[in-house]
Amino acid sequence: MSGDNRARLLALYATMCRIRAFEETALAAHRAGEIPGPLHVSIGQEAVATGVCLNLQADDRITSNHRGHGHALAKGAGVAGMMEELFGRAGGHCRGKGGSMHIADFSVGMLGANGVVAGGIPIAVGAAQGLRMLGSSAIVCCFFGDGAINRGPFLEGLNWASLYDLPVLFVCEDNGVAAFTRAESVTAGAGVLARAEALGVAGVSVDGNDAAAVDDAASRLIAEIRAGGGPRLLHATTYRLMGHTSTDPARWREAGEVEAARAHEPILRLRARLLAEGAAMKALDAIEGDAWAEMSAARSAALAAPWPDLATAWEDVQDIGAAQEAV
Amino acid sequence: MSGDNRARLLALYATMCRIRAFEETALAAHRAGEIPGPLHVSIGQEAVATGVCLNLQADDRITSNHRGHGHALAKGAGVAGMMEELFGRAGGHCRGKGGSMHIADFSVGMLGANGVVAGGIPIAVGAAQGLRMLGSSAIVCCFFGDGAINRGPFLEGLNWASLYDLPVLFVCEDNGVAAFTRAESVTAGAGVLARAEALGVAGVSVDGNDAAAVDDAASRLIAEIRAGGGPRLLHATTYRLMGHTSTDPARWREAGEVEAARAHEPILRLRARLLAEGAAMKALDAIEGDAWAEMSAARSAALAAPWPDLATAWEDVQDIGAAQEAV
Amino acid sequence: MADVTLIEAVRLAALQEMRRDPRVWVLGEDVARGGLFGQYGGFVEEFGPQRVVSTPISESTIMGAGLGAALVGTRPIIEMRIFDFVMCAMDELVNQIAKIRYMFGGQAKPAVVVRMPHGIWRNSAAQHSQTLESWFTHIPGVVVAVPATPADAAGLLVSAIRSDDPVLFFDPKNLFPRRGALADIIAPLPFGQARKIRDGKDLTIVSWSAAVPIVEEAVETLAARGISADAMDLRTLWPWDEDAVCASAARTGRLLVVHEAVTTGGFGGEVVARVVERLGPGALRRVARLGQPRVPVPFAPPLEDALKPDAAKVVAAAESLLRD
Amino acid sequence: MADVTLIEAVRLAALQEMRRDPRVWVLGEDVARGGLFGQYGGFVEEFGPQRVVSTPISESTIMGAGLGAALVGTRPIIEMRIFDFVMCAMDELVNQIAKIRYMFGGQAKPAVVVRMPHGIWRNSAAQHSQTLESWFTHIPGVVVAVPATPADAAGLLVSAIRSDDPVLFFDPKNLFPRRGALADIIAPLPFGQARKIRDGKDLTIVSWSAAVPIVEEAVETLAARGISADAMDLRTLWPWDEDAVCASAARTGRLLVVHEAVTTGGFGGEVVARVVERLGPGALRRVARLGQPRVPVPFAPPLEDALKPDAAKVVAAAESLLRD
Ligand SMILES: Cc1ncc(C[n+]2csc(CCOP(=O)(O)OP(=O)(O)O)c2C)c(N)n1
Ligand SMILES: Cc1ncc(C[n+]2csc(CCOP(=O)(O)OP(=O)(O)O)c2C)c(N)n1
Ligand SMILES: [Mg+2]
Ligand SMILES: [Mg+2]
Repeated sequence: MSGDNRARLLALYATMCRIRAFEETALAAHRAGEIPGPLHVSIGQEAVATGVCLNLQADDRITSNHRGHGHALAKGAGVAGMMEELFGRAGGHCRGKGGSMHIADFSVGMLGANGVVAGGIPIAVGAAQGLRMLGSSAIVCCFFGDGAINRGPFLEGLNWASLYDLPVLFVCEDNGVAAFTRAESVTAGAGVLARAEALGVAGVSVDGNDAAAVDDAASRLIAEIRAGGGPRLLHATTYRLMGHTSTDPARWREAGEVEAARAHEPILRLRARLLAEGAAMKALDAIEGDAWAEMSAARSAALAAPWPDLATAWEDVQDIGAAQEAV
Repeated sequence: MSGDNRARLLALYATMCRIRAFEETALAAHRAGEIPGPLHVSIGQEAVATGVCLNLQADDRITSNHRGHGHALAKGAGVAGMMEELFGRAGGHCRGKGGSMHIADFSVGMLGANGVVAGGIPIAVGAAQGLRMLGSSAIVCCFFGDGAINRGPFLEGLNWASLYDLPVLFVCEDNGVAAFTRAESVTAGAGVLARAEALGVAGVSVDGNDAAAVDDAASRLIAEIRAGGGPRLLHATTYRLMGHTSTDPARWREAGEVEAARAHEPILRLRARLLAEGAAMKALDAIEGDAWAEMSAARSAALAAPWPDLATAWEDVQDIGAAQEAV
Repeated sequence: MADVTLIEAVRLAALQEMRRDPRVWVLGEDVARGGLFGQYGGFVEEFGPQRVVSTPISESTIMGAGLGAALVGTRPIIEMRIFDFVMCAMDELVNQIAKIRYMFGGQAKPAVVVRMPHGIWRNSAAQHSQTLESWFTHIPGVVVAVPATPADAAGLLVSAIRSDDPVLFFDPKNLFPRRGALADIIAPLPFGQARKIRDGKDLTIVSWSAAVPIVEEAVETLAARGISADAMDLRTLWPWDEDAVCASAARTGRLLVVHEAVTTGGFGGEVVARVVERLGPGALRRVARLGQPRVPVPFAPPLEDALKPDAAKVVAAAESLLRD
Repeated sequence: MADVTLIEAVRLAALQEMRRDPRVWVLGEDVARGGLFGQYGGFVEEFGPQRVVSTPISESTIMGAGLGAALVGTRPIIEMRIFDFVMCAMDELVNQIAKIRYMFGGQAKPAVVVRMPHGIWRNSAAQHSQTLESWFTHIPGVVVAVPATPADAAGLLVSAIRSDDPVLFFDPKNLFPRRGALADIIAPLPFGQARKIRDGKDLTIVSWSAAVPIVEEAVETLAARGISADAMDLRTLWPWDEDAVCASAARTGRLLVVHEAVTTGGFGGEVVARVVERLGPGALRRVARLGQPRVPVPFAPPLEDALKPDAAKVVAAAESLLRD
């Protein structure tokens, strides 16, 4: 293993650990009543966001869905602002107005999670079109789940990106389930790649629990996109270890299903590979420990952080005709 | 040529002549100020509706789009009620409330034209689902244009039909243009068949200006559907000889384009074939003459027919909470 | 007679109707798993997957397919999961379902029920908290139900399922745990009849859906302060009980409309305008509306609380109405 | 100064702004062919297909892509062709565009203009005739413009394009041939300022969009009968000129709101409610609204005419308001 490659694997490992630690910490905080509202965690799916975003540059943009913590972190969103946002605090990236489902950090090109399935797809293609118009060479990466490919915007957005040759990487995070319903019971045909292909968007499938494989695939597709090849799609198969939301026990799963899946989860897998390839266990433990420490500190900080000033509730609506706070 | 086949071709010829005569008559009436509102004619595309509907039974249903006269006539809608509807008269199928764009005749299973592109697709799949639930063996045929395949309902509806194995024949009438924009400039990928295939819906392409070919293809697909094979798609290429609406000169077309297309129009083609295969010119002329006489009589009748009573404007809204006419 | 939660009451109502009429069925995401709120719990086991159809995430087609199925004679319950997602199905609802009977001159009656759990609920933020019921009062062709109690929700749902009109049924998300009595056989409750919350003479308070418990609480406080409010729950917004509201307002001369929706463009404006048109301004002393300001629903609990109507705001508004 | 039609005025306004600011562009069906009404005639020749983008029939994505392009700093004009098709793009408009600035705590201002030619036009029937402008006054985050004259339409469109807020711009289909004076350099017209149609003292008439010419005609008839109406055109519904309306209503004591939209749930209710809230019922003698009944727009000319507000109905309503 070359040193370069080792460093890249370690970078993947570190980001995945940070996503996992962030979400486990958030889950604990949610259970403790510190975080209000719905919380969708991507535990088990970290390799996708991580492998893809490692190939993005600072001015590239991403759009995300309801399960967006990993995408945001991998794109470089500030942890303090993210944790405070989940807690609804003044220092959140969205000033406490969005919460988990609307996490966004425009300063790093994270154009927002979305509470509407497939909602990010048209936004992504438009962002790419706008960037080109402005003479930028940045690209846009659009994350969505397997559930989103049954909504109209999937067809419209891919047709659009293909038509205008837009620099968009579509990433379908296929965890085989949409909310409480198995993907195969609601998705006809040969799958997302075939759909994309039929719309003029070439793509590849990848084991989405293998961070290095995702990294490789994304890097190839993104190179094609940057070379002016138009949009591409990455189909990453993965597994959602938790329920749909933090409060969903997902009892409909078959006995043993989740346990079996744990054996393939991306962090353990990359860790095993790194160890097999000679990485020091201590170094890996340190990475993991740092991640947990970082997130735990972020939790404490968020818990101690001030609530938004009530007057801010009236701000950020619009410039013209903004509602006035009753005095 | 067998007698059976000859009879079938003559039936196709007769229906096409009736559609052509209906629409030419309506166009003339529109130009004369007798028909209000927008009018979308399918002149040049008659073979598609005709060839498909010849294979439908009385209790089969169809849904249509904004260009629905041909579909309605081919499914057996009453001419007097259609013409009166275009004229906005009391005796119209929709009591004068719908007009050309909302022509419907439920008594023959014509569930309505639609002013919204792709609007008929979800209705068709739902109708098929409902029919199955009621134990009916009827099928549903859903007509739409090439423009409709870029709207979300195309993906959603085909996925749905495929998923639930619904008895639906999707018919894409591909005249190569949507309003004033060429299909190829707004449609990416390999086309409607590839899109359908990717959604689990098998289909075939056919020369949509060859009524006999459409008839053949539709008959095969419909047999598969009736045998429980689930949905199918028929892709019929054709040409719109007129502008988008009755008032659109379609000046953007290339010089000679329309003239060239006239040589391939379906009625002349079938007529030439019938003559070549020994049909009597007089018989064909009689069919054509009858069609024109029928439509001309319908025009006169519609023009003389009473307007709807003003009180009917308040009817057919809803049972509960219907608005009351001010007295 | 049982004491049940609102969500159980609507489950029982739909269950009763599906047992009564084999043409009734339900389609929507996860409904074969009982639905997001358990409102279809046990349905698939009893009626099978043909009548309890868990669908893809395809709101346009959920709505449009429901319409198509109604056009051939079935009676679908179209489940939208959360109100806000109906935005993905507005063409099918507003351009198709609401207009098809009229456009086709009465050839078809689209007998669908569209269920849309709505309202501000557990800090779900701007995309999962909307209350736009007033929009649909503006759309000819549909009936609009906004119940607030288990018995009303169940009775109106029974009426909705039996009605040939498309009924937009707003399940009140925030009131799902609310308990109340429910008859063993759920009778259909007619649309357009308000329910009296409290008799009074000093002012009229009109509300619906999630605003009802707020008003219930406020009228107790007001009573304790010697103010007697005549308060009612409209239960349906189209048709709505103009007669009851006008009669009360004519007696009290003071009208307060309370709803969770944004005040501007909300149905409170319609209520006020109608009452003033019918009675004449001279019959009234003061009128006011209380709703959400024209601001999206924020996520942070203190912000959400600050903007949302509550009992204290109702009391304050009522007291201010009485100060001439 | 030129004398131009309304549709030419808005063409010139968009042209001026596209010349001024290279970040402005337009997307929608057939816009590179000049648009359905010629409102983009000559644009593609001048600005090229990158800035004048003829799109597929994909309303969701036309709207959503416009938003995405705004989020990275361009200023799209999103053309919906006919208002009714916005029903295919409501998620993108209401759940995304209107809320994104707020949900993201001000990180982005979606500077889009959404153009939606609306209204009853040439017997186009129920799916091509809707006037639902009141809906959007109920949605925080957006500005709502409903001009009725060439100069107002042009001036408001310039403001809309320059504004960082999402502006919903209702091109009045039926008034496109209406002529009027237009300055050579079109100045931005501020939102929220009503335009006086006629000064008067007997009653206040408020209108907008397609109702304006009706009111113009009616006030002449009324004047001939000795009734002096104080009539105004709101021009924008959010923000709207409460002060002007209240001042006039306070003077005349009689308020009539006229709009083409269905009366129930229309913005007339908001106007009436707000005026009565602000002035108190005691300041008024009579109020009324005149709009379309709660019936879809029918196709047949006599039916359409029977339901649609017209000058005779305005005159009748005004006269009845004066009969105490
Ligand atoms: C348009 C729309 N319909 C329904 C929902 C409710 N919903 C939220 S997430 C979800 C499942 C999404 O599945 P998928 O896209 O596969 O993402 P995953 O949750 O598996 O990561 C559903 C149905 C929604 N948010 N938006
Ligand atoms: C959702 C929607 N968008 C736009 C329109 C306006 N429109 C009416 S017909 C048409 C072109 C449709 O093209 P196609 O589906 O190919 O049918 P054709 O007219 O060619 O028969 C358009 C854009 C519409 N009716 N509905
Ligand atoms: Mg999934
Ligand atoms: Mg076409």
